[in-house]
Amino acid sequence: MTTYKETFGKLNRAALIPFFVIGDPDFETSLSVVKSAIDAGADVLELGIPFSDPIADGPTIQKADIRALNAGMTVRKALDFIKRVTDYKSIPIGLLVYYNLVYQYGTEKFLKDFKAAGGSSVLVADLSIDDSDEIAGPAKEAGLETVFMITPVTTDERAERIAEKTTGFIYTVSLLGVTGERASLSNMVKPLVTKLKTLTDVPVCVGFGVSSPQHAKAIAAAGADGVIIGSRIVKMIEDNLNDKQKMQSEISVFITQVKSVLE
Amino acid sequence: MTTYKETFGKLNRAALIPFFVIGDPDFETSLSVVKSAIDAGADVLELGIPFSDPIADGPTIQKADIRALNAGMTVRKALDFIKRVTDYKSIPIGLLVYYNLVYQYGTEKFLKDFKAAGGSSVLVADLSIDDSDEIAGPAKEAGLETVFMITPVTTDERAERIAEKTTGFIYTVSLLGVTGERASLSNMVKPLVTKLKTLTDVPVCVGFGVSSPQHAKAIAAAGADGVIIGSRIVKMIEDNLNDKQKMQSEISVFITQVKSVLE
Amino acid sequence: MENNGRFGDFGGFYVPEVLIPALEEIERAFYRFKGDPKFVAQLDELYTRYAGRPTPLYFAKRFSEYVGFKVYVKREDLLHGGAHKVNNTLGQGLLAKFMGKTKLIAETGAGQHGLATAMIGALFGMQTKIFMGTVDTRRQSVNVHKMKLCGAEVIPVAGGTGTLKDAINEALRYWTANVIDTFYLFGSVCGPHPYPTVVKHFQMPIGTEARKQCIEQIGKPPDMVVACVGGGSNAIGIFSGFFDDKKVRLIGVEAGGEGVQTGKHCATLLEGKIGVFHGSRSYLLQSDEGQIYETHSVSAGLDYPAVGPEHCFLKDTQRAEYVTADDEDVLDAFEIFTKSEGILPALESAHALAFLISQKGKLPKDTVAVINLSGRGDKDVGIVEEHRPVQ
Amino acid sequence: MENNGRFGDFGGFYVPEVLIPALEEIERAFYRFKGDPKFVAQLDELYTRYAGRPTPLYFAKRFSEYVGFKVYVKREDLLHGGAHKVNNTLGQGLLAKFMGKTKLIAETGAGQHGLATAMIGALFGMQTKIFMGTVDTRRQSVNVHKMKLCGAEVIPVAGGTGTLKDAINEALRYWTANVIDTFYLFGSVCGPHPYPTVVKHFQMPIGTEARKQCIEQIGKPPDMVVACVGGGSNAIGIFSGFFDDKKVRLIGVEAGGEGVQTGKHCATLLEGKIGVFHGSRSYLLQSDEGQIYETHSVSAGLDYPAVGPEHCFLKDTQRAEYVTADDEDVLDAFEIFTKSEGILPALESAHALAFLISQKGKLPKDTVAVINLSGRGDKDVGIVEEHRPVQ
Ligand SMILES: Cc1ncc(COP(=O)(O)O)c(C=O)c1O
Ligand SMILES: Cc1ncc(COP(=O)(O)O)c(C=O)c1O
Repeated sequence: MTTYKETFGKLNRAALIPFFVIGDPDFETSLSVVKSAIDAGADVLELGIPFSDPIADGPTIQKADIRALNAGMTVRKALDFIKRVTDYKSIPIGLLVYYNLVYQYGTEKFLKDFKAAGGSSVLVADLSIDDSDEIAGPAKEAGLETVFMITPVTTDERAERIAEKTTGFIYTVSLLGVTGERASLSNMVKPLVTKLKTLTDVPVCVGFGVSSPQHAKAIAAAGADGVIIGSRIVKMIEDNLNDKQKMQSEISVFITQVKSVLE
Repeated sequence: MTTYKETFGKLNRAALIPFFVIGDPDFETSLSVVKSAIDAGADVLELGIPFSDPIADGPTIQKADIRALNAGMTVRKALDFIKRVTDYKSIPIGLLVYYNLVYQYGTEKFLKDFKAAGGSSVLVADLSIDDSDEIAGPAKEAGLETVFMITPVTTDERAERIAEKTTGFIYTVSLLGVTGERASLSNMVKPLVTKLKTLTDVPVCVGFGVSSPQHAKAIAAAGADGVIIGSRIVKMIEDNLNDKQKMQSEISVFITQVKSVLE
Repeated sequence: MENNGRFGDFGGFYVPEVLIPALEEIERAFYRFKGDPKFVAQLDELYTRYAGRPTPLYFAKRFSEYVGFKVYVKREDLLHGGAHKVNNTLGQGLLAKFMGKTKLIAETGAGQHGLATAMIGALFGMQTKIFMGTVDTRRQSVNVHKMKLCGAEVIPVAGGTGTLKDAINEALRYWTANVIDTFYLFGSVCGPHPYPTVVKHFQMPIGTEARKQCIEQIGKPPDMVVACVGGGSNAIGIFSGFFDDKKVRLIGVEAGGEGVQTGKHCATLLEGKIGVFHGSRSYLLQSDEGQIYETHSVSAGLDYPAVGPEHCFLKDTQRAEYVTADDEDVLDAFEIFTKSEGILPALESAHALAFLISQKGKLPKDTVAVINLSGRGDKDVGIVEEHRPVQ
Repeated sequence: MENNGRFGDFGGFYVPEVLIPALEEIERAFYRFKGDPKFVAQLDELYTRYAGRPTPLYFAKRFSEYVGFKVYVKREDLLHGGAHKVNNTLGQGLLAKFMGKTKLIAETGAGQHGLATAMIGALFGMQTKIFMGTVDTRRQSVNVHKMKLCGAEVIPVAGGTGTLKDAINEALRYWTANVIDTFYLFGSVCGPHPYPTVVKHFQMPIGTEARKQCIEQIGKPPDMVVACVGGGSNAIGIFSGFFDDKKVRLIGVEAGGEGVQTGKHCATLLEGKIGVFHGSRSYLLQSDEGQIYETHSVSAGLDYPAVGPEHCFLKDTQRAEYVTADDEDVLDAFEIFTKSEGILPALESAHALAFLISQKGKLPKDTVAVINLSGRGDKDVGIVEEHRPVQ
């Protein structure tokens, strides 16, 4: 298993971080898609456990959650999935999860099992820095890194506190809103990244609305350490539910394209 | 033209008084029905001018009002109708009318024209003794008799006042309710008639719910001077709208039957 | 009768003899109990705790800005049942109870008075029958259902035009046959004496409260008081509080329907001729000969060819002014008021609002108008939707 | 945040980071304005003149006879809009105005909170968007129409189960993208801090008034206070007036739906497990793994899988008791109460009545129960008709 420090440290460019909902549209298809994304050049993976009420996500990821749940995805199976991915290739895996799933599983146990499956970091979508105690201690205990979000409306004072609590990377939300593709990139990226760089040493990654190689390039140019691409890729799953071959190849091609602009 | 005094005076029995809605179901049919009722032995006629909202009448007469109105009956034509009847035979004609029709025509003028058409008395369905001034003076002026109602709930004090104002006959309502056929006769008839006989010299006639020769006989036996039969006869019109021959003959036969029990 | 029930030459009690004792009994009871401390205390408690009196006088800021002068709204829409009707049904219902009656009947058009009667029938545990035209039972089926839920029997009246006047005809017929144990709870300031007086009495708290609230909130009576007029009970209720304030203009708004020139309206005071109907002398919509017309209004509660005799008197003596508002203007007023204040007015009450809108820009901006919001518009949403579909 | 928004271990503000500044801003404004004389005076005037506060406390004589003990009814059904919801929407709406916000959003299930928001959106002249599940927009089309008449935009939410929780999800998403000028007017004492505290504050007049009225009318506090619990706002509102009267039993009634054993219910406190949802730690109806369940109740307003954190705390500390009433018993209660009192209760409130009926003959006859009639049942007539057709 590789740590973020190693991964980001080795790269002389922004890391490419695709996001997938675990088990979308079903366990096996999801697994092959993720594997081919790795093969196509993903540096880090961001994986989400599907939840019935994903309030931080836009319609594309919401639908992916429902697909995965309908196909029988569970928290236990999701951990198994992660294990299968890390068995395939040692790659850092950041987890995106809604708190209730963690809480019901038992926070300590969940984090231990996630770590055992090969996970690297955890980001709880509906847990702000104010409640970070509920996750930060147990995560450290389990040997996991923590990821928190910073947004254009986060005050400087809060940004400092967030930076302090973050051991993995900072997930920078470049716009107001939920996940989803956007035609143009927020002009907040540059000032945000610049500010964060003064506050913290951990990698600063940018996500939400990244929809094209051009976006990725601009983010990298703004100084970000990583580019997270979610809805754009999940949409390729949605659009090709009847042709898994095409689904996989479209995603691979896209990742390859993005990778090429980052290199 | 015959007056009530003459008519009732001559009879050594209760008078038979059929009721018709003028113009039901149309002017000409109505006229022939009334004529044949006279031929069959009616002693007095009670005729009603159709009104849009006959609150003192039950469903049978209400429908007759509507039939007549739909066939174009008007107040003016109704007066004409009365003229045609009295031209045919000199018979006392009591009018039943709702006040608004009289009022719009102009009370004095209406009563004068009605008198001129050969009418004998007027009963305004929705004018109680308390408002008798609106009709009694002009009626007297026009040379018409007045008819008022007395019911089982009329107090003795009111009954006296009513008797006082009545010059034609007292219309005794033998039951609580509106016009309409009834299976059995109210047991109020006898006591009511007996009481009225002590109060007044004018003829006491009984109406509302008289539906068979047996009813008529019982009313006569109770001492009444006249029997008014409305809905039962109007129903024969309703039931034979498609066969005017039958309508006329049924009514004639019924009147003959009633007459025979009264003689 | 103790009283001839006249307002000038209007009013009276033009009914078949058989109903006279029943009316006399009600008149007698009314004069006996209306000042009786026990009756007054019980009614007061019902007004307060059951119906929700006093109702507020609300300054409609955004609507005032819209019309350009000050509009205060008497909130009868907040009453139990959603309209001023309950003032009257509580009063008459309690009277019936004090008289020892065990059964109630009432007529209804849109179902508002029927529902208000059914409600108090349940409250007092009295057997209740509501007469309602078959056209109305069909178009107001929700109110029929509510009345039944209250335990009332709804009697569909098919005769005539199947609307309010036929319901009254039939209720009168039924009453005629059942005068002894049955109390006829009449719905407006119409009909034979003593109803115009009785109903007025029970609607007077609207005006008494409104005047007091004006003094408290504005420091003086308003310049005008506006109310819709169907039978005229909500209007008499609020007008009566200001009769003595000679400078206060009293304005009654009748239903202009599709426009008085079309003949499809209920502008009884403005377009009617004097006549006698349903027991009372008043202006009436009728043919030359005196046959009563069918009327038309987008608001079922104003759809009646007669009008309270006191309004006729107020009109002829010029103490009150009467105007009309047409259906389309009323629908506009409904929409404008709802959007400005978040209060859905009954379409009846929207007639009064439509008059205010017609005065937009014509009155000095410190003019104070009080409008009686006689009911809430929940019942009318379907009708409004029919006429003005929203996307 | 100034406050951690906890009730014991319940509550908190479990939201994505992006919403924190907005919640902080509301919390700050709330603590700043809630005691501000200008704010208090304006709110008080709106409560009185717009909404119709104070609402009466009504002794339900015939219903009391039926159950065999004394039942007093807090008449929130008489409020503008027909439910206690307006207490909260006026409060938060005014807060939004004081904060300088120009846009409102809200979620709604049955449409009651949506309508109450749309109404005050019109009143304050604020642009208003209401999020509503597509299943609900279909079954509550009249409320949709009313909201539109008030000028609100109704945004149908197709995702998920198309019901209330999805409407909240979507409102939160929209808010995330529009935090700067938009105020999210939350509908019950759930959701992230400060909502449970803010909504409670604006619903507290129910309890304050009720206690005062008990003292005036009965001379003492009641033996028990009963309210239905969906999110829990009407219950907290009335309970809060009696927290210090340790002997007063506080009884919350949850929706038993088709029976808790069937799984089709919303008995969150009784059948749920603790979890974190919609920003708050509370009892939840959820799978073992923590996926949120669809819920069921005949009354749309109780149809929510979470519950206010303060109720969780009151339950665990045994200050309040929680019970359920099943759909069939609720429909019975609706019918019985309507027939005894002529007051149509909201099906939500009928849950509280059903509890009282379940106590028929079990309590000493001098027991005094106060029940919060949180809303009127006009909105539910169609649903009742579906289940219990009347001839
Ligand atoms: C809300 C409302 N306002 C007014 C009226 C008209 O009656 P009135 O003129 O007697 O007030 C009605 C009658 O149903 C009504 O429901
Ligand atoms: C009348 C009524 N009562 C109760 C509720 C439930 O909400 P709460 O538990 O927050 O009072 C609702 C919700 O729509 C309602 O409309």
